[in-house]
Amino acid sequence: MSGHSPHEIKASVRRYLLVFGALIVGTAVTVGAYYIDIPSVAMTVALAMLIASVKAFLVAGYFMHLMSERKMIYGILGSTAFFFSVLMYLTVWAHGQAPPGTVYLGASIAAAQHAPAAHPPASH
Amino acid sequence: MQSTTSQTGHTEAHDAHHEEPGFWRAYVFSTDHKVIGIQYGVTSLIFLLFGFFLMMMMRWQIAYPGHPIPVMGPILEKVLGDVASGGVMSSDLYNSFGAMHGTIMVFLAVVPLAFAAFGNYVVPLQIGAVDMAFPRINMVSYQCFVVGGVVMMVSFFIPGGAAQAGWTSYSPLATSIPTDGQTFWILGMVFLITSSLLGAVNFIATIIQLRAPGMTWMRLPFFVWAQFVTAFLLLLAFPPLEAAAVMQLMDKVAHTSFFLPTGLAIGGNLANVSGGGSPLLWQHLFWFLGHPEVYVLILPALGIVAEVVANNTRKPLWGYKSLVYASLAIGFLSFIVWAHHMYLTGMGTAISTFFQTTTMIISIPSVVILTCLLISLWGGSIRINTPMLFALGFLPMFGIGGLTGLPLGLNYSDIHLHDTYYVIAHFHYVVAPGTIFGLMAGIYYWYPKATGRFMSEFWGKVHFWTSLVFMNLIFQPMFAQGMAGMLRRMVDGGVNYSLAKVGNDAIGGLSDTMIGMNVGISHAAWLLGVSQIPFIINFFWSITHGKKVTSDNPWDATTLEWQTPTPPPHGNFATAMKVYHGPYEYSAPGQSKDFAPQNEPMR
Amino acid sequence: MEIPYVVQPRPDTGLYNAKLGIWLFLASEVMLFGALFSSYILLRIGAAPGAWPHGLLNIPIGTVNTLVLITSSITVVMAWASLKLNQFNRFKMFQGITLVCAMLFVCIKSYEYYDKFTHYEVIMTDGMVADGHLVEKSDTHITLKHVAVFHEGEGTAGDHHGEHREEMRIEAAQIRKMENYGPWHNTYLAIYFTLTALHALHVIGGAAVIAYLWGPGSRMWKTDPERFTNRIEISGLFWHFVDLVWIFLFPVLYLL
Amino acid sequence: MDGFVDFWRAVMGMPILASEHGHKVDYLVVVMHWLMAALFVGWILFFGYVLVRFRKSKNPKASYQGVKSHASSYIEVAVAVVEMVLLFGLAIPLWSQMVDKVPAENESTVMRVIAQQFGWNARYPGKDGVFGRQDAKRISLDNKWGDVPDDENGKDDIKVYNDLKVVVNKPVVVHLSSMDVIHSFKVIALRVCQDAIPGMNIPLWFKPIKEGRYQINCAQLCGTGHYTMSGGFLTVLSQAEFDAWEASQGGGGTTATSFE
Ligand code: HEA
Ligand code: HEA
Ligand code: CUA
Ligand SMILES: [Cu+2]
Repeated sequence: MSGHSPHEIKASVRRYLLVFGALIVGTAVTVGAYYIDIPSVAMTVALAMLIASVKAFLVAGYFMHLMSERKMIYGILGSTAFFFSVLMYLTVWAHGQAPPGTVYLGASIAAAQHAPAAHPPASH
Repeated sequence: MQSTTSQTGHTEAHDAHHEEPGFWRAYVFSTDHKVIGIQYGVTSLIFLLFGFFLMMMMRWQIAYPGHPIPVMGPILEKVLGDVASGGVMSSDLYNSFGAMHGTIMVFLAVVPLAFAAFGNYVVPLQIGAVDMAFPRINMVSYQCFVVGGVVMMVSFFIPGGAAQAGWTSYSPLATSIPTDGQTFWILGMVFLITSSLLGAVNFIATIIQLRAPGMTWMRLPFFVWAQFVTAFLLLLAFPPLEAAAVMQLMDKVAHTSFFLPTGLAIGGNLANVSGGGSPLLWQHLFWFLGHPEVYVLILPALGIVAEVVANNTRKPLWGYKSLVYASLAIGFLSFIVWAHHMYLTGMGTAISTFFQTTTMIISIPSVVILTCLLISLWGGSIRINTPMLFALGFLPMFGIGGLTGLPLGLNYSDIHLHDTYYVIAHFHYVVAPGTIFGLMAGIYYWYPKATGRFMSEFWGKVHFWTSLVFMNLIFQPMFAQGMAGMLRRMVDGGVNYSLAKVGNDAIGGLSDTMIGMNVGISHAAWLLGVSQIPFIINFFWSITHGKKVTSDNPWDATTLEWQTPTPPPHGNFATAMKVYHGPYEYSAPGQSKDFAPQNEPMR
Repeated sequence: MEIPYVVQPRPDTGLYNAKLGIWLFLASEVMLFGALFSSYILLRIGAAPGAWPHGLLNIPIGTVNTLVLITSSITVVMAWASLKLNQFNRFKMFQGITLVCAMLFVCIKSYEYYDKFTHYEVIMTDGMVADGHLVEKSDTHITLKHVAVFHEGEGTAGDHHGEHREEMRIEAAQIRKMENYGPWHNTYLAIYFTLTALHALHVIGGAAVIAYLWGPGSRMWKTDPERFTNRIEISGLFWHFVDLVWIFLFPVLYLL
Repeated sequence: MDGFVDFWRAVMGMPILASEHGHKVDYLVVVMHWLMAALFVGWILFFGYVLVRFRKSKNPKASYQGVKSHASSYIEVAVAVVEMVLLFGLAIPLWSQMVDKVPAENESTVMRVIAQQFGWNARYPGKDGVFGRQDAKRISLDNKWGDVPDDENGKDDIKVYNDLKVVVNKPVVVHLSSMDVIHSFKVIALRVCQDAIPGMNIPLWFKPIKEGRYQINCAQLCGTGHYTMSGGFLTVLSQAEFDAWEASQGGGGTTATSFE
């Protein structure tokens, strides 16, 4: 963030307004997509997350000036992002990686009453 | 609280010019990093002693289950009531002392002492800075720590007593115990976490921004590196525990079910909660902090030991760069090994392979660090003084603690060792004769800088040798007990096993020898307590009566903290510092002295 | 004696102290919200099929609140730019709008909370569920409005099943269990309240700082304009982060 | 290998062993300690030697260079290699064998264990070999298992408290869960340890090879009475004794048909 001459600032103000417009549009698209009822849940999630990420990128990149920030800050934020994904990914992975035969009772409370797979009975 | 932090910090530099601050500004609400360091140091030493006190009482119960505690028993009964009726430690009291021993030792004693006290006092001096980057935030950090400590202490006296679910506070146990102790624990933790976070931001900013001219990264004393990595661990690992604490608080006070599964039946009846939560989620979030935390406990101690070893061998550290890179590697890896505390919670092959592999890999940089420190001794002219004794004692003790982490790190052997006294012995070897020895080395080493006087060498040596002996007498037998299958957190010291053997002729009871060791261990623990008396007296007596230093640099050291007036004034240095070379130029060829301070060009 | 780089950036890092400090702090905030976010995902994956409620929140209100926060974000950065251009009065105006937006956001959020706390699920002795907003409560009966009525175990609130009634009176004797949509009601609401409350605390904290710098704190503009501008930048960074969190919270809690 | 393990088990004071896989657990523990001992002894000898040889009175002038050789790097690499061998050669395959290859239930003694504060509930499927239906929502003081009333399969189920029986030399499959807080099912002599977590039902298995009465311990802090959970026992019986016991429990038949 070195040169902040009045001229440069004026240029960035124009950019800020563009970003602002884009954020509004992004919000509109997210909400719109919800109302048009995309058939696939995965698609809905992917779209919503994609738009949120673009919006986040715009805010961080322009309003927070990350686009022209120092390497040091990139390093700090990069490692933070990495450790955050580690936390999220590994916990979720561990949840799905319990020993074969493990049953999460909450998730199968309805199913467990009928599904033999939950508590395999000894067969004859 | 949040964003003000970063902006309010820099005003003092202007205000505090010249005029002498009054008592309150100078000692209580000081923003001087050295005063804050000493505040942290004294407070955390008191907590250290208190944590040990709890354990000395617990050791009585372990050795003589059901017998009233001598001296302390009646006092406990008076102060705490029913939980100590007849002066006997009840199961609930044992559990809460155990949980609080762990919590206090880790979060109120060792972290504040190793990271905040030494870091505050020494780091700005070592990098040639006038203060921390944000002095007022520094003060707030200490105040948060005190508040957290007070909340924890108060919890002993509320009805039902302090938290009883172990320092790990696993849900649903933590939420289901019908006392408010756990709520206090959570609130206390939130303050302690905030304190550490503020400290971490401050340290990192200070180390990056305020290094004196010429103090490049590879010229930083190793202690600064250790603190730098530690600060990052605190910065990034603590917030998830804070999040977990918030959720546990919600479970406790707003009756949510973050960590409570569907169909939970406390006391036989279905609990009145919505369910749908996950008990393992708490464990993941806890250990995501918990494992980096153990490196927070050890890295500053390693840093101190490195300083003391370099100084007293009168030669450069061997493999300075390896030490730095190994610390960075440890810092990085410590975020991805946490589930080795959870092998037996039900883990499939893939996930446990991942965590075992990272656990084995993280032991390599520790081996590198220990090897570098060991080899640094070779070719030295080894001066034996009290700081050096503690530093030398640290090395094999950390070795034992670290090596015994390996069989725990492999899940198949952990099946036998998990939650036995083997684990207790493993980590106490790293934190007690390990970290605490490292911290003692630091106290004896920097004491002359802070006070202008030495602590007594003779009593220091007495302190060291007795501590060394008793520490080993305490923790070595625990390996044997653990191997034999004695489980931790047993209020009866494991007597149940032998009862089983006697009364019910069941196989698997502990032998009398194993149970008998409890008595020996406890006596050793009390004698360890006695061994601290010379230290405590020495510590206070020497402030006014110790041998005066004859120069600002009594140990003939190279690093910048010794190039200041003694004790360093507000603003630290008489002249602005400029750094010309690396931190450990001892016995460099062609010099007139056997040490070359960093601020003096070498010939 | 002076602490260096309080105002001017350090040449080799290109940063002034507070800027580095706030980014470090934000990094820890990322981990804080990140952990809660991970918990959300884990709890959701672990939820029984069909048990995760949808449509409990009012999307138009959420959208408006999103727009409010986005607006405050642009005014914050415009306020900073105004200072850079030496236009103190414009700074006052923009930051004033920011504060109004912050207040508006908190008010709307409180309304949403209020709405949830008055929203009741009443399970009746005959196995029917009445789900609606409490109008009146006495010892003998309660009255709900905008009520959906369905069989226990058939559907959840918000999925628009069942029979709809404008208003409904239920006798106390008929009620087996009655619970409002507070955090205790289910895991979704638990995480919803926890995340949004923590976020709201950040909004309030950030607004307090901005208000201080807008009011009494702005005197520094006269004595040390550069430092004052830095402070505005720092508080702005925090404010944008709060906005950023909301950018994720909104779709995750309202739409998915 | 057995002799080797037996010898070191005695030396290291490890407890009696009564399960098949336990040999491998002990083997890994023993081998690990060999590695640790080798490292530590080498380390401490070097340490002692250095302290004596380079003490100030003996060596008044320190050497700026110190050690020049790179032997230590080789040792470090060797340590890493040994660790990796133990990891990939023993720990991982053994673990995978344990969790992935649960024996067929018709050839095993099958039971559900639900831990509670402070004891162990176990349930056998009985003569028909099928467990009765359970519904967590029905759990109450007098229906610990959440049994669904009038369920045919459940009629012959055998339920015991703190007194578990299994058959020697026959795999035992336990479906482990907990009612209230986290406990940990540990039978030291069988080298079995698995947390019992409410909301989860985790399978574990082992094969007892020695008859006898073993103590079950709870290895996870679970409240005031944590230590009293050592009041649970697991008795390993011969098939005949087991059948007789099963028959005596009312629900069971006279033969072992339920499991075969
Ligand atoms: C400072 C604290 C600290 C440190 C440094 C460590 C270091 C390590 N720890 Fe430890 N640990 C704890 C504190 C610590 N631990 C605590 C507090 C617990 C219990 C928590 C609770 O449950 O309450 C615990 C528990 C614990 C467990 C869980 C056990 C269980 O509950 O069943 C495991 C499992 O993997 C483990 C592993 C390790 C490993 C592999 C290391 C490695 O990093 C060690 C690496 C070190 C070495 C390998 C030794 C150094 C090398 C030599 C001696 C040199 C050899 C010589 C040459 C090569 C020349 N630890
Ligand atoms: C940093 C961490 C730390 C430290 C240093 C210690 C130190 C000690 N610990 Fe502790 N311990 C834990 C962390 C620690 N412990 C944890 C996390 C647990 C698990 C808790 C749980 O189950 O949840 C535990 C559990 C634990 C147990 C197991 C209890 C059980 O499972 O039932 C035992 C048993 O003996 C024990 C003993 C000791 C002893 C004898 C010391 C001694 O080494 C103490 C040494 C202390 C000193 C030597 C004090 C020195 C103080 C001074 C000199 C003061 C000077 C003051 C001034 C100058 C003002 N500890
Ligand atoms: Cu059950 Cu400990
Ligand atoms: Cu660990």
